[in-house]
Amino acid sequence: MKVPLQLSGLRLTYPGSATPTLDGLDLSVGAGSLTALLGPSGTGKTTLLKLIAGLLHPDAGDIRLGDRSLLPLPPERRKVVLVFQAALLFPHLTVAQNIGFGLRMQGLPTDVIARHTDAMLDRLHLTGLGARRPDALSGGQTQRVALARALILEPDLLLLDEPLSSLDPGLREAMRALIRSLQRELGVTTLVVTHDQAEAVALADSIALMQGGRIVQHATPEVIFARPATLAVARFFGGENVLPGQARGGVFESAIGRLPLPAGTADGPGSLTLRPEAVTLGPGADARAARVMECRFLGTQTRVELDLGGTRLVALVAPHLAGGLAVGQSVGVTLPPSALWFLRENPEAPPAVPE
Amino acid sequence: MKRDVLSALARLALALFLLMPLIPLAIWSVAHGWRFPALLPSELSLAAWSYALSPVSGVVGSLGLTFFIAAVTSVIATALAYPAGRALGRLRFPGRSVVLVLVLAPAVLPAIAVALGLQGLFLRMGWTGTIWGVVLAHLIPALPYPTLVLTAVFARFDPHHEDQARCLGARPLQVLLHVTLPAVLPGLRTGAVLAFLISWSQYLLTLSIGGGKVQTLPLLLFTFATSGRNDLTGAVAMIYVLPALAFMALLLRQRSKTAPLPNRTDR
Amino acid sequence: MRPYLMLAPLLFVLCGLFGAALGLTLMRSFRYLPAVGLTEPDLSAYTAILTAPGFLESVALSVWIAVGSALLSAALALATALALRQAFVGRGILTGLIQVGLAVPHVVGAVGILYLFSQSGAFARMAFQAGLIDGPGAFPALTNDPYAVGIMLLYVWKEMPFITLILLASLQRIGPDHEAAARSLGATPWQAFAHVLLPMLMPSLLAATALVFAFAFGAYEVPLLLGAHAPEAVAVLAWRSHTDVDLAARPEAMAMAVVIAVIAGGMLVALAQLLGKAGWGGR
Amino acid sequence: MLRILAVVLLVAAPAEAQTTDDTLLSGTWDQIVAEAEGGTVNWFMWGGSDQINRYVSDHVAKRLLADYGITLNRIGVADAVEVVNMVLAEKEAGIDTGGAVDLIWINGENFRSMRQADLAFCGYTGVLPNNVLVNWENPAIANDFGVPVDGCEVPWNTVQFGFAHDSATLPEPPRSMAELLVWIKANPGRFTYPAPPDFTGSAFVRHVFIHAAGGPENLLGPFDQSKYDEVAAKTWTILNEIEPFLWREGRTYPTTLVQMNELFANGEVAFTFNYDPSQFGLAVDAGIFPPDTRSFGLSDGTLGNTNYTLIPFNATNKAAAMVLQNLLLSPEEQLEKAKPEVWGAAPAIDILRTSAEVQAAFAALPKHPSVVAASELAAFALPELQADWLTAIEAGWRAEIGR
Repeated sequence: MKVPLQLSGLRLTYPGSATPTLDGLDLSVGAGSLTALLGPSGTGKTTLLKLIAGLLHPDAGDIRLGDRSLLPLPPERRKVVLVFQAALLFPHLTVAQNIGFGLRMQGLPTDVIARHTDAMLDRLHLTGLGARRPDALSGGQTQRVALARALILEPDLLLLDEPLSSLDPGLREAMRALIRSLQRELGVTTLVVTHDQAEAVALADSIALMQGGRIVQHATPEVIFARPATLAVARFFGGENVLPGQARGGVFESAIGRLPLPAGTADGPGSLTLRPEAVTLGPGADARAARVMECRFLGTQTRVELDLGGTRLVALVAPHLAGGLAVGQSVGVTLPPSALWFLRENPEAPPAVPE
Repeated sequence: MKRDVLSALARLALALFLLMPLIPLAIWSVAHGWRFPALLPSELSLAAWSYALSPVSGVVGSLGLTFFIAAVTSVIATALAYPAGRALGRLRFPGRSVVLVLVLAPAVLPAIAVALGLQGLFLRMGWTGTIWGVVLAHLIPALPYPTLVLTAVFARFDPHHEDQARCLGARPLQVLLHVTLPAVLPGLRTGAVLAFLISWSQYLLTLSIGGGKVQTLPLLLFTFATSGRNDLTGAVAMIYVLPALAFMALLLRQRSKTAPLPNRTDR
Repeated sequence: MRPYLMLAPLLFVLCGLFGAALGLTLMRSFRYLPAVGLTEPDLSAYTAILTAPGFLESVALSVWIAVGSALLSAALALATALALRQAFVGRGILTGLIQVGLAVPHVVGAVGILYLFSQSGAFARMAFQAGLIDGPGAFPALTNDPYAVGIMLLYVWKEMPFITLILLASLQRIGPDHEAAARSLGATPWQAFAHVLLPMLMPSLLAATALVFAFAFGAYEVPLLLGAHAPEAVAVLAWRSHTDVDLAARPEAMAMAVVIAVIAGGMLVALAQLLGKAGWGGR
Repeated sequence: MLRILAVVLLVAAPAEAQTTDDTLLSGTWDQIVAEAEGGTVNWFMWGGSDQINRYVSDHVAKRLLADYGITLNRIGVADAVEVVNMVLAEKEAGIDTGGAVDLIWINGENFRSMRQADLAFCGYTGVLPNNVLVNWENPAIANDFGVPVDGCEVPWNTVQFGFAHDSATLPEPPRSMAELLVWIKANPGRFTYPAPPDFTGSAFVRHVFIHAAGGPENLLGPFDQSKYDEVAAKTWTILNEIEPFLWREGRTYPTTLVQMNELFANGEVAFTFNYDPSQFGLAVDAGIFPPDTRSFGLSDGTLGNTNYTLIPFNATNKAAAMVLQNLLLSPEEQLEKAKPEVWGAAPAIDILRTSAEVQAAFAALPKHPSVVAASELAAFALPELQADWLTAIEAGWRAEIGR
């Protein structure tokens, strides 16, 4: 059953702490969607999961799953499963017993549990490992058992706390795909905590960015990349190009000159952001002249630092396009208007905006 | 080569040293007339065993009583130690180190320091000469061991396992039974065994609180040991030691399956 | 509040029994017990025992027993634990035998020591058969002797395995890597032991040794079985005074118990500091 | 803290129950037996001898249950002083009824202690029917180490100090104190005695003391300091003279009689001694002493005493304890425990007051070859000194000899 999750006005201050960990947090997660909860470490992401799972109780606010509030329910009756970062398999139980744990707690007959467990083992490519002890598993297997142990309960809401952080890069890819496909297949509303934006982008339908105890933006990855709600969001997602300036009559006036803004942008001071990968190099109709300051090969991309009339600009381009560039060389730069995003917000250390 | 032989000999010597005092006791228990300078008894006899096992001697009843007292002491001590060990191992709170010292104190302060005052206290309560009085007295030296073992065990235990179980639909009692207890079981068992052994070999507190009416094996053994009946002493000592050894052997087999060695607070 | 609630049952029993017993001992040692009309505390029991002939000798004997037993046990245990670390045939059996000592009560062990080491015991008989001595009297007095050799033999036998087990657990936790690192930095095996392994073992070694000291210092039944007629171990003296039919000796017995508790308590404080340094019981 | 404790202790004092002592002192024997029925007697006694334990737990207990419906609970202790202390501690704690101890096997200093602290139930002995068999005219019965019995305890056995030697290695032992002292110097390392306050060691020192005094005559009254000082000086001289010739050159002494028995059994010393020579026979039968062990009494006098059973003032079941005491005093039981294979203990009743059959049975008792005949010892009988002398001699020994 696909159920939406609605968090409203959640507040929590840990005893003895001066600042609230959650400060009026709102979030709604669509039924059957996979949302990544993203944010720097220490912002209370895990705390939020524990609140939803019922392991902590908020000072204020409400948590609704479907049409019911979860607050009065103890953890075991919420139909919410939290999978911890450290897989936390019970060391005294076998893999199969670990997976069947929740069903056993419900008092289901052994044969039913066994059937479900076997199905889960197959589904998570763990066939034949049922009799093993947790300490005899590899890292990837451990994570899959933890996931199986949660999914067997067919929860209304699945909470994953950094499920991939303990895995090697190669395994991460496979695990990410597995989570993605299982989630689609089962349609379980899922909230995944991560601090890795690439992972969030690759995994989630939508990303909720958490900062200062609140959700600062909740949108699809595309929107967050192209149209960040704040400068901080932009920076968090690798937005290096921030130009201070002034919007006036649909045009942004800055140190590098006038740039067209999307229609409907109101006048006033602010900043313009531009994804580095949106910058194109080479001659073109709207190209401006810039000088190459530095050029670094990063593997799949080349990072080019440019000086555009005294303003620093970063571009990420395909290596073959940057092949001939040398430091000090002059190059044409095009800033596509569709990639420009205006924020009514000044960067913290603004160079004086020329009027 | 030579070093190997030497260290093998050293190990053999160690094994002999560890078993040494039990050997003459075993021989004495079947000896009749074993005087200097005979290396072995001139005559073997089961008289000491038949007396020790007869109802007259009270040894068998005493064995049961000693076991009962030790078992009850162990269960109570472990039950008290469980929440305390959890608090001490998991939580930081003002006064924690004071509590730790207090918990350790009965293990360090000799029984004699407790026995004198305790006798006066229990006399006034009417608890002397009763089995329960003796159990209460045994609790004092027994408590530190399970408490300290469980403190160490809980310090290593990740309580997220419990959260995880709650998330998987386990009720608090189910979490205790299916997750927490199994996880701390080796420590629980070690602590319980240590408490058992402390009570099992307690002499002075049993003498002062039991007032002779609660005749545990150490008291009985002491009476024979101070009466010059080496054969009876040997037989009673064997009856005393064998169950404990069997128990330890059992524990050892269990333990080799789980944790290879006890925690460092073991005694 | 929660930790205190969890500790409450234990503390209730500890304070209610142990604390009350110690408190009562303390009160009586000061001759203060309103229940029987003694309302003027004084120090006479303490002056009486400190001036009584033999008391200080008894304390000295008990300290000698405790120090000797603790140090000997610790040294032997260290050697044993290091030896048991290597793999060899029968290691399991030997480790099992070490635990045997834990299960054998002191009284039993003491009688066993008596049968082995007395002048007519097993070793004396062997010496006689080998022609080394011409009678029991020629065998050195090792039990019921003024130097308490027999008592220390028993404690070494009983407590060495205890310290060994603690050290083995420590060794297991420490693992071989630190020593290996030391060796790769140019330390000889001995240097790696003395400068790396031993310092890392020290907290548990000291803690265990302190426990053995405190126990050997205050034990009663072993010196009663294995001790000489004079001087007596201080615990024996205290219990004898306590069971003296002369009621006047009671406060003196209590005062002796307090002296024992204070000396053993000194070990407890030292131990607590050591445990604190080792971060014992911490997360 | 101290105040709270004090209050707790006051509150916790047990409640009083009414006493039935008057019935026991004035009632008829039948009333007492009726009251005793169904009761339990907790008899605290030294428990180190399997023969005595067996006699009491097997034989006496069965008769007591069969004849009177009373359960006997024998409680073995390592030393009777523990029991005295228990009763004392109970009295101190205000437990005047319902005490743990119903009967104690006791004599000597422990009896004096119980009398001094008023811990004994007294004045009832005349009620026991078998009391008529006891010759209270005999000062050795009427006085327990010089302390008048005063109806506070009932005699059980009489004993007399005997020496044991191995006739295989020492066919002709010295038979008087004077000869013994000479023998000790001629045979270095072959003699010792347990350090007082060991009961037996203390008795040996008293033999030397009486020897030094030239006989017991001047010592029989109450304690006399000047007399003591004079004799004690001589005694310590004698003991210091023999000390270098003792076992381990007298640097140490056995702490208990058991240790000395061990020395004797293993041939380290030539003698052991015991206040109850029947123990020699039991030790030979148990394989502890060499089979050729023989015993004798010192011809210049050997101390004798009587041991008793006593009911503490706060005993729970006085009536049942009295029935048991009466049973122990019966001719049948006195005869039973006199059998060498049972125990070999000499009777505390006057045999002449028993029936002809009992007298004949006593006369026909087989004699253990290792146990000196009571009649032989009786010829050298010395009365025990009063307990105050004992205390002084023990303290003097510890100060002068056993430092």
